Amino acid sequence: MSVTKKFLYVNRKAPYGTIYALESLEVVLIGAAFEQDVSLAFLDDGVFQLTKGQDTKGIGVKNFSPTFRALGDYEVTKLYIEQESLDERGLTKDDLQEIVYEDEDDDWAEKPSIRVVNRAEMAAIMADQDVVLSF
Amino acid sequence: MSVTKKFLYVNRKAPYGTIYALESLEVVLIGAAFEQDVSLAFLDDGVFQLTKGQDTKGIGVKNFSPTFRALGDYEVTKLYIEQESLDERGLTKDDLQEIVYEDEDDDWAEKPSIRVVNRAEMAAIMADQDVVLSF
Amino acid sequence: MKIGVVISEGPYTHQAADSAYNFVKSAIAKGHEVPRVFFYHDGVNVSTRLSVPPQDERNIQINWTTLAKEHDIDLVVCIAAAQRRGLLDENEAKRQGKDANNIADGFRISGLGQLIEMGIQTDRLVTFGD
Amino acid sequence: MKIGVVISEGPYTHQAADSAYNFVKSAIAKGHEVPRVFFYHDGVNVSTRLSVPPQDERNIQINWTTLAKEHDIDLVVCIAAAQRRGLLDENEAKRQGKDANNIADGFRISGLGQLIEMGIQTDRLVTFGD
Amino acid sequence: MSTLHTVNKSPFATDALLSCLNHCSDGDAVLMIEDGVYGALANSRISKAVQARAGSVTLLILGPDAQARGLNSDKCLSDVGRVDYDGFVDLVTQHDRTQAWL
Amino acid sequence: MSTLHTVNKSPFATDALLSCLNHCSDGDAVLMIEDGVYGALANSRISKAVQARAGSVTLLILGPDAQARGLNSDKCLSDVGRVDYDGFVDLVTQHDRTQAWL
Repeated sequence: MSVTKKFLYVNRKAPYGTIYALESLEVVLIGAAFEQDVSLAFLDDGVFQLTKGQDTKGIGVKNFSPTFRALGDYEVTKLYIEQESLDERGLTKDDLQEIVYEDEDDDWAEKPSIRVVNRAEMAAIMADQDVVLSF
Repeated sequence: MSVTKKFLYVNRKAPYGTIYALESLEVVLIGAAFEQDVSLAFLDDGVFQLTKGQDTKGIGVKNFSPTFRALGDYEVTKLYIEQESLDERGLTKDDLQEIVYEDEDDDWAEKPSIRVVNRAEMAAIMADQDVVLSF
Repeated sequence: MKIGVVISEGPYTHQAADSAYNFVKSAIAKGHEVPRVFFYHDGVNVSTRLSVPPQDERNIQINWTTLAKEHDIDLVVCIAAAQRRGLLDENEAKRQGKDANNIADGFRISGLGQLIEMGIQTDRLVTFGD
Repeated sequence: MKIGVVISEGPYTHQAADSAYNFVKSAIAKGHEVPRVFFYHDGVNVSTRLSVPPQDERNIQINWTTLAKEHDIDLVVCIAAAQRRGLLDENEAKRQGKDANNIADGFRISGLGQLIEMGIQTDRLVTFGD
Repeated sequence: MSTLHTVNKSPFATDALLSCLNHCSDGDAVLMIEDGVYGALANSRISKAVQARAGSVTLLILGPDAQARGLNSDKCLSDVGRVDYDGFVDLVTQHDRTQAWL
Repeated sequence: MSTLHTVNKSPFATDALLSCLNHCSDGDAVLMIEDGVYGALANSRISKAVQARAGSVTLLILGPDAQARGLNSDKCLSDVGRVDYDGFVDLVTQHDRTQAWL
């Protein structure tokens, strides 16, 4: 029996102050091998995980933000970011790093993995899952 | 050299969900032996530590709220509670347990340890300390 | 139903491991199956056998070990999270050249794949964390 | 000046132990004295010698042990908090009938009185926590 | 298809409950556990935001957690129900998925 | 006599920064560290509350923590200064006490 379930990883916490963002990413990378239908949600402080220009040399902690750009290679291509969460933090999509994947169904065209959605859309995405893992 | 310092224990967290309230109380009890000038501040969710009627049988965790009533025996007699924090939570002083001490300078008269103060008074208390320990 | 459980915070510090314990006991008493509990983040700290809580407090590790034995629950401790935080079984200690180990009876160390597998194979997944 | 430091959260999970490390290095480099660092709450977990962080990450326990040796810092782990969480030195393990211990070189287990004493004897006290 | 949401943080300390209420769908249930039970307090800073969802979402607190914190029914919004651990289990099985707001 | 306050939590996630700003005294300094540095963001939900204290309280963020999070100066309120760990140490010694808002 081969089951494909919809997995949603919900990211609501900022990076570096706590380990949740990093350990969430570790689950996503391992989980990719299971060939499920994977989505990532970034809302509230979770949107801070994707900001560009992160440089952790001054705090002695590993910078894991480049790893998000590798997600496409693992066929993790749906990163939903909530517009209202950006707005409340004075951020725009331009403050986020660019993350792309190559679409094998479209002659390997490069497409954006980051999909900015509004709150109602985010709620609908959450309501459409089989398994929700929260970090 | 005998130094007496003003120690303030700042309690801003609710009991049971996390251990901070209990482990704060453990410091206060040990600290009492050092004969410093001790005050406790309860603000924000810290006011929940002092509510009456706590009964933890249903969650299998130890109820430590009676320990607050023993503080007077350790000569810890200044428990400052912030009025605004109570208001925001729909609480009044009547929702808190009664905590008293016997005043040795006043013929062992029983006096209340709980002193409800407003935010400005709380700020002034904080600004008047030598050592502030936060929980 | 098959219910999978994730515990992602440490014992005593957060209530997560206590809440999960009460939940799992009720689920089993009501006839559901809890095939696996997965310990992640600081949740891995539940598995240490070196904990010595005060005598008038519950012993969270022993509670879990006992419940797991009675009801055949697979207690899985995430290896990556455990290594960072200093939780090792005998094999891991040898492999890492460490002179001691601290994982309690009834817990086993394994990979994050066990979490995903639990999500696939159970009907519901409930997370207790911070 | 004499600066006392409290660390009240666990390593890797929270940044507290890293921030405190950077702060103490700067304080010492600027000529101040840090006579003691007190580990409380989950901060006691910093003291385990069984931690195996990924090779490309910092080793928080070794950082502290090294800094303490270089600058004669008294690293005190609260005994009550440590017992709950399964951190034991050789003596404690014997006393509690445990078959292993896990406290690293450079850390010592002692009572909460050491925290109060640090508050009395230092000019400033800085807390890193959750 | 509906979701059981769990919230375990005090709504006065963190944004978890408000974010949950902003994202749950009509017909969902929100169960407040651990320090989350304070979300049921009447006449509080956040009680209006909680009540505003009472019509479309089932609001509940875990009784044993409320009792531990001295939260009697007379302190709580009448819109918020109370379940024990058995009720918690039933909620999990009655909804299609559980989402924790940590 | 003045106090150095430290805040290490995101002001969007917890109430620590707002409570600190509500309790600090004129002449105090508030140093935002770790996830607290997000309190310096301009045009955010909380930036007005931060700016309102800028006249009476010295507002600062820890530079290395801001840099780790990609928080460049052009994203931040001009009322908020920046120090490194050496500056953090100086702030501790220049004020009579340090209070952590955890």
